[in-house]
Amino acid sequence: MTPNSGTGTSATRRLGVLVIVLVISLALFGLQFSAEDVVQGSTVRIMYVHVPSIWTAYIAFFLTAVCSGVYLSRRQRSLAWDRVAGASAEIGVLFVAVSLVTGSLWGRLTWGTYWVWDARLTSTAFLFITYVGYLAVRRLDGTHRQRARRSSVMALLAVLEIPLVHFSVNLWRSLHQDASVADPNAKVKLDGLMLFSLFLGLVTFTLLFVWLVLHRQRTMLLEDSFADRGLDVAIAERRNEAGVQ
Amino acid sequence: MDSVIELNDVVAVLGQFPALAGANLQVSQGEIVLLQGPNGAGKTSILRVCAGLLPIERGSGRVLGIDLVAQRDEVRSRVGLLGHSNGLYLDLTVEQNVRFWASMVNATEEEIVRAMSLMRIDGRLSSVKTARLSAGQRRRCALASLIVRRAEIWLLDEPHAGLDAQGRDELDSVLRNAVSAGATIVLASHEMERASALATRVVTVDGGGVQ
Amino acid sequence: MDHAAFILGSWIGTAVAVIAYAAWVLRRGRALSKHASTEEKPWT
Amino acid sequence: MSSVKSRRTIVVAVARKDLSIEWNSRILTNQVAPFAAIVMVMFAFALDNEGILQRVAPGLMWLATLFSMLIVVQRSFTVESADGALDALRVAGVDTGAIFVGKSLALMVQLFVLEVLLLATAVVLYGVEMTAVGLLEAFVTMVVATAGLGCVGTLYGGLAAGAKGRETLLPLLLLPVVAPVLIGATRATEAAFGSGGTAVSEGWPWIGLLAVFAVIFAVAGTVAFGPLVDE
Repeated sequence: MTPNSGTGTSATRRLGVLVIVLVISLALFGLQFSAEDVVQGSTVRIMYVHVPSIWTAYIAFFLTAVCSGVYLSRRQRSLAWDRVAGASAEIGVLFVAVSLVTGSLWGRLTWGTYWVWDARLTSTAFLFITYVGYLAVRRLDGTHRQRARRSSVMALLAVLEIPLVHFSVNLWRSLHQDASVADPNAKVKLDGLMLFSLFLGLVTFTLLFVWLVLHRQRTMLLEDSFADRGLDVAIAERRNEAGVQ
Repeated sequence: MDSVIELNDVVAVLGQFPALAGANLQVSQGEIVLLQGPNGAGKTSILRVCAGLLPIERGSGRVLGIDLVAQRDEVRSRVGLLGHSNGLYLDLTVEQNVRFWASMVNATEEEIVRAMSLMRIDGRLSSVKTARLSAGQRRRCALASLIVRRAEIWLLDEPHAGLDAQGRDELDSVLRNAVSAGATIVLASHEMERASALATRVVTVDGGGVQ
Repeated sequence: MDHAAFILGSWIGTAVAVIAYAAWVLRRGRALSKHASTEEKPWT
Repeated sequence: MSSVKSRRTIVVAVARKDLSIEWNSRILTNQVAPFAAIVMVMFAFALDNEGILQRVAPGLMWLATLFSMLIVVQRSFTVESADGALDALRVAGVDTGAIFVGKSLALMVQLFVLEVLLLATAVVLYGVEMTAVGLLEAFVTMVVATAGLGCVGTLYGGLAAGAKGRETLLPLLLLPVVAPVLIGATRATEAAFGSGGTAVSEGWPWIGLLAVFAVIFAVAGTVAFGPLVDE
């Protein structure tokens, strides 16, 4: 290993290469080899990035919740759990944003409009805002432990909130409008190659997510230890103020 | 004498700033310790650490035998802190404030009446909104709320600030009575003359440490 | 075919977002680890 | 000589203290309620159509409630932090769960008063007509929705209280969480008002949703308030 290899290791580099290969093959399968859908036509090709990205976001927020729970439940609380939770939430927010954008592009082609007040879209938007709020709480002033405690509690509250929002939004839509667009995937009849492309997308994005989390939580560790080091310097200065040392 | 406060090389952080940079302090039961030092030396932070308000980032500390790192919450109910701010609700009257704080602890009616008369905030003053009071009157109100708490350790940050001469004498006698009843007092003050007459020991704080 | 624009747009948009984020994380990690000691980097 | 009193005494004392502060300062009646009322009037300017106003009156009423709630919540924690009272409560070793319940109850009372005023405003300004059963339903809706709002408001208000930029953080955290209340309360009130030909009976399932929300956040808040506010 070179002395300055950043946040990478041979394992992450191998994973990174694998992800790149998978992304290229996903592009080939998704955009070239797979056939157009009978109903959706070529727009189905958006699904190969849209579905995996929302899938990844769900995994990310699930991981955030699990790590937050573990952090709070341990007697010896380790900040590593908090950092993984934070890294995962950040990447989750990225992927929700991606899926909202790709979803609305797909919607423009299919429904003729970028946004419909469909239950799934609306609750995904709320999911996005909720975790943007979570990230804002992580940035509040305080020590690492304060940040970890506050944000873990927030992540667990989000676990309560999201099903409630989802349920109520569902109820809201189902009573007000025919569920004509509720389930975009229901109409898709996937043949073998399309199914494979979608599956490939899920695997690719999941591995990409793992790679990103590994790197991000290492950067967070570095950020934390730099803040600690800054504290050491500040303590020394403060002692000198009094001429103790 | 047993040591009721014990701070060992305590570092405490406000944001990114080390308010305490390795402070050591031992206080025995029945002492009146005066913390003195320039502004920003860390006097307030020492009091807040002892009250269990400010977490210890590094080092260790015990108050009344309770570990400040692990069981900070349990320290709190047994100490009384009078900080820079008075902890009053400005939209409540003097009496409403004292009664509220008395209801947070098991204070009897008799204790409430006595504390209020001791601090001379009974009578006409008791029904005045705290927001209308002068700084010294607010200080009295806060002290009355503190007296009803019967704390084992009194942590006082500039308790004399804003009080008139008579008020200071009264406060001193309240503090002496508390000590003879078994309490321990740590106070930070710039009123060197008055505070040193009261104190049994003077400690100099500077640069976030104790010298 | 204006479908193609939307499809490519969504793929490219996704790629740009992810690559930009990954690049930011990697660069930040590299910049910080330049000044970090080995024990601050338990993965090495 | 334990100085910690029973939880119920503390809950009552905290709630009574918050309400006395409100009674002494009259911020709710002199500032927040007029604000809410002017919001209702502004809605009428924006939606300049009698028919539409009657149709959307329930939604506007609850939107105005949510906006006003942000102010009331901020205020509820400003009085705690203005003179270090929250610190003093912490040093007094007061159970945070009890503080949460007490402050939530006080917030609920204030919000309820506000909602009654807004309901009256909606009836007058937007020409809403209600049956007796409808009025009962609107009343139940307000009670149950307010219970949920009080809990959530106190929980997130406490978190934002110590933070920099709390004015913007609070809405960001609070509004997504109260979406179910907005949806549920609006639908239930629509049923109560009979807007758009909705039957009164259609409202009760929504009240059920509001009740679930209130129970969940009452429990969660009692547990989570301490860790969020402390330190």
